[in-house]
Amino acid sequence: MITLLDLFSIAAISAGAFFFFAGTVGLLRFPDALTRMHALAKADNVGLGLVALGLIPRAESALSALKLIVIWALVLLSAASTTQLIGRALRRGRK
Amino acid sequence: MTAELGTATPGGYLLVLAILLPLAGIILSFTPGGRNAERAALCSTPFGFALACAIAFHVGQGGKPIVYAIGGLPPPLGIALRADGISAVMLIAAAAIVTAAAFYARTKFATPDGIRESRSALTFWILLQAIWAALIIIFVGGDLFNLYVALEILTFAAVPLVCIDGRAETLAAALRYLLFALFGSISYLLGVALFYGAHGTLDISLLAQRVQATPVVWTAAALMTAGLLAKTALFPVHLWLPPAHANAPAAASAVLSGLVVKGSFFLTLRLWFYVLPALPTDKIAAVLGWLGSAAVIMGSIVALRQARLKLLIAYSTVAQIGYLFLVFPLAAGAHAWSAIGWSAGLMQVLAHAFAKAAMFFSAGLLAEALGHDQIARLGGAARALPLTFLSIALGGLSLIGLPPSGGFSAKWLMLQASIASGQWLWSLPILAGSLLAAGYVYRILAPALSDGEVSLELRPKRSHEMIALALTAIAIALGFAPQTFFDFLEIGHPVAAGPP
Amino acid sequence: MTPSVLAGLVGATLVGLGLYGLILHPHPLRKLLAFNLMGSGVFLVFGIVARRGAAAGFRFDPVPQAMVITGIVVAFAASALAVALILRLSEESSRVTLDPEAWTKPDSGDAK
Amino acid sequence: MSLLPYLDIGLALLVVVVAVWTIAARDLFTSVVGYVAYGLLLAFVWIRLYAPDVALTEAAVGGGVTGVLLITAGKRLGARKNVAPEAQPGLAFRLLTGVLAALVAGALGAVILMLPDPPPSLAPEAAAAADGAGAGLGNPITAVLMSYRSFDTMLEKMVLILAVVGVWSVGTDKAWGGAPAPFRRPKPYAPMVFLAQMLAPVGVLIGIHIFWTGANAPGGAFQGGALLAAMWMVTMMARLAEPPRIDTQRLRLALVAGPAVFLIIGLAGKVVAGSFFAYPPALAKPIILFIEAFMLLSIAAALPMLVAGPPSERADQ
Repeated sequence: MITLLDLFSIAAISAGAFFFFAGTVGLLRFPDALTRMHALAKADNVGLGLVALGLIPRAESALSALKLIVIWALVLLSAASTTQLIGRALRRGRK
Repeated sequence: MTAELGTATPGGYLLVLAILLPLAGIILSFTPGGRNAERAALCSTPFGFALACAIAFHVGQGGKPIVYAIGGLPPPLGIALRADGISAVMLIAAAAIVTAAAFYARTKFATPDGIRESRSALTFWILLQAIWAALIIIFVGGDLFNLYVALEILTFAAVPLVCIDGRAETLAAALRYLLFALFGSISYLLGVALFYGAHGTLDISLLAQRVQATPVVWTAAALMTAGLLAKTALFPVHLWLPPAHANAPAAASAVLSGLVVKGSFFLTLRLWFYVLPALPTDKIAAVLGWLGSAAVIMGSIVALRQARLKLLIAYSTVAQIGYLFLVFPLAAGAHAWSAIGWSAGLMQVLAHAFAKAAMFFSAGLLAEALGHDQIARLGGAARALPLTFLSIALGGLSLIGLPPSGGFSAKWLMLQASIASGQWLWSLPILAGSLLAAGYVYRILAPALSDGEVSLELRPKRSHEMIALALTAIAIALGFAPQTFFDFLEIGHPVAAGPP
Repeated sequence: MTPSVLAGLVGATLVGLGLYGLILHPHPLRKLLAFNLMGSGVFLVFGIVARRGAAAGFRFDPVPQAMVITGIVVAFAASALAVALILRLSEESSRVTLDPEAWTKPDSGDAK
Repeated sequence: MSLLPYLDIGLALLVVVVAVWTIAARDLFTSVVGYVAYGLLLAFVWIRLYAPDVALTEAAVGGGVTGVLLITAGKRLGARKNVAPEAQPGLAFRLLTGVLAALVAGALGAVILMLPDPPPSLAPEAAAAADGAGAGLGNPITAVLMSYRSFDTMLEKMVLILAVVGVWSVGTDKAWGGAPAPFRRPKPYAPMVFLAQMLAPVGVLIGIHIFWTGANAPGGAFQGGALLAAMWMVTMMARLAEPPRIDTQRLRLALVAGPAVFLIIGLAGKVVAGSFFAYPPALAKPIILFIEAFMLLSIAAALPMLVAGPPSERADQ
């Protein structure tokens, strides 16, 4: 018995998985480190966000739903910071 | 599951106290820091010696091992501590040598005036207590994983002592030692995992009842033995030992050579004689015996070729460790001669511990007095430093195995066991090792006794010479050990207690 | 093939790989990495022992798992000590090597 | 029919491939990076073995903190460039080692398949004891660590102190008492500062949460302490905090707090509960949480000090 919420979950998680896939293709196909990082960070942020969104209706309690959101926020934060740091390391390396 | 019968025997609580005393010493050394480290070590070692004697008293009085289940929880879920005859004797030996090392090191590792705390002093005193604590756990531990943690404490305490003076040479020696020791620990731990997977317990006495000769048990035993051999520096995995022991400060060398390698050897004994007495171990015992024989010959020959006194003594440790492993073929099974082999092995452990500690102490005094430890330049040194050389000569006597000494008793008993058991082949390395040892001891004494002028940079303290001499006196006195002493060593020994 | 058997085989492979690297790599930091690899293989063996011991309503035997936690912390402490030694050795000397021959100076008998 | 077995096989292959890469990589730094990735993958394996406590520890200590340690070391060694490429061992030696390693791995694999069935287990004993001495701890691993095998746990905390002493002792005499070198030499960098400011409060909260729930759910002092340690390290990397001088009493107290409290309560157990390291059943849970709180502090202090290395003469400049 598939409810509307299930459909929503399937759609959101599938969309998230697509973004991950696109990000991975980008990682493999883009020519240099900066563009690869761009593909990875952007796609992963959106992809993980969609997966988390899809899982929220399936969470057991409000607290676990909140945890999902916190996880996404933490990944956003770390992805943003690490891409900055790696980018700077790259720029210094080129000079 | 409250306290069942048998969770603690009279005097069992002493085992916990004996372990907690040096641990408390470490904590008190570290937290206020500074000179407290030295004070804590010097105060706790005599107390520890008294505790070890009390434990021996209880073991001897009851005539059976004393046991303490920590937290009142008996194995398999809890951890038990057990002290039998050999534990009690080793506890006393360890306490005596650590106490001697502590008082010997007072001048070299005193915190200099005017500063609150110095690197080498704080490190030395904390690590000395840590070595001692680890050894106590190794001697009384009854649980294989608990013993793993103790082995790691021993590693973490021994390695930084090697490079305490910070020269590149000693750092490299310490790093090699660390890598060998880590390999040893992880290999041991893998064996522990397999033992647990096969029998659901790590308690030594429970395992002894449950083990059977299955491939899992053989693999576990092989892995643990390989790890322990790397830590004991048995030939051919001995290469880390000479640079590490020869470059450490004398007080540390004495403890490393006299005691630390005996810790992992003790666990090898525990493994084969206490966990696996039910297994047919003839072939393994023969392999260990061959490796030991090779160590005796190789170690002695390389010792003969050393130019530096401390390196010579360190290679002699490699050789003397070889003798220890002859105990496996000579004490196997439940024959009349097994008990002789067993006594011989333990006597060798004790005699070497005291003699070698004294020799390293003396070599340290010598190096400080002369400013070098080149054997070729020792001419006339014996006349200038008679007491120091008396210790070296008497220690050497025990290493060679000349009567009367502990070393003589050990080697004599080994010969007896090898002939009584019909394994006369083992008497060859024993005799060859003695001849070679006579050679390298002569190499030290001959130039020192010859004529020559030496200039002393520093006259060694009389108290330091007396500490070394006292330890050699014990090594000699072991040669007069009465039969009751050997009976005491048999307390709790499974082969003696049960059927073959 | 159950996950625990699979993990056990992975553990055995890791022990072999680690042993190979530990013996063969000349650089001490590479040796340390190999040691850690070997260590994690050993911990996996504990892990499958724990998983197989599922009983009495537990999905695992807690005792080996607790041992792994202790083991991981100890292995980390060992790595830290080794790294400190390697870095100091590289400061003190122009060569980071464990080759005993490199340190044998036959005529330096001076006690320091 | 489920996908899970295939995922398991894929994960296993991935772990082995990354491990081979770590060993086979030509370059030191590549190998270090491979090892860090390997540590994170291993956490998934632990989840599949129903070992969330171990997975948390592996991710935090095995992958995380060890990763920082090794990457820092690899970078410093790489910068010094004095790691002369040594003569590679000869082919015969390589082959021999390979055969030896393969033999060990093969024997071990075979023996693992031979482990007895039904497997022995202490789970029933632990379940039975959980009503008594385990005393109300919902997480059996915490019960093992803090009650049945508390002696091991206390000794392991002593190992951490000794490791700190060992790491410090590798420094120079002149530097003794000073602070370890800062985590990053250059000036603070804005994104790092931003990360530390955002992450540290959340991380500390999560760390304390993991410690607190550890009595009943996966987690505990180890995992919580490792997280707190990581947050302190992030703060130090952003230069929002500097490594403390090693002779400060506050640091020393924090380092010994865990084992010291453990030791005192263990001694008191003889008087209060009749046996060393026993707890009175009614009070077991609060006492265990009390000890764990101090252990949390000690771990959070010890791990960053181990990564920071010995005191440095340049730290004060």
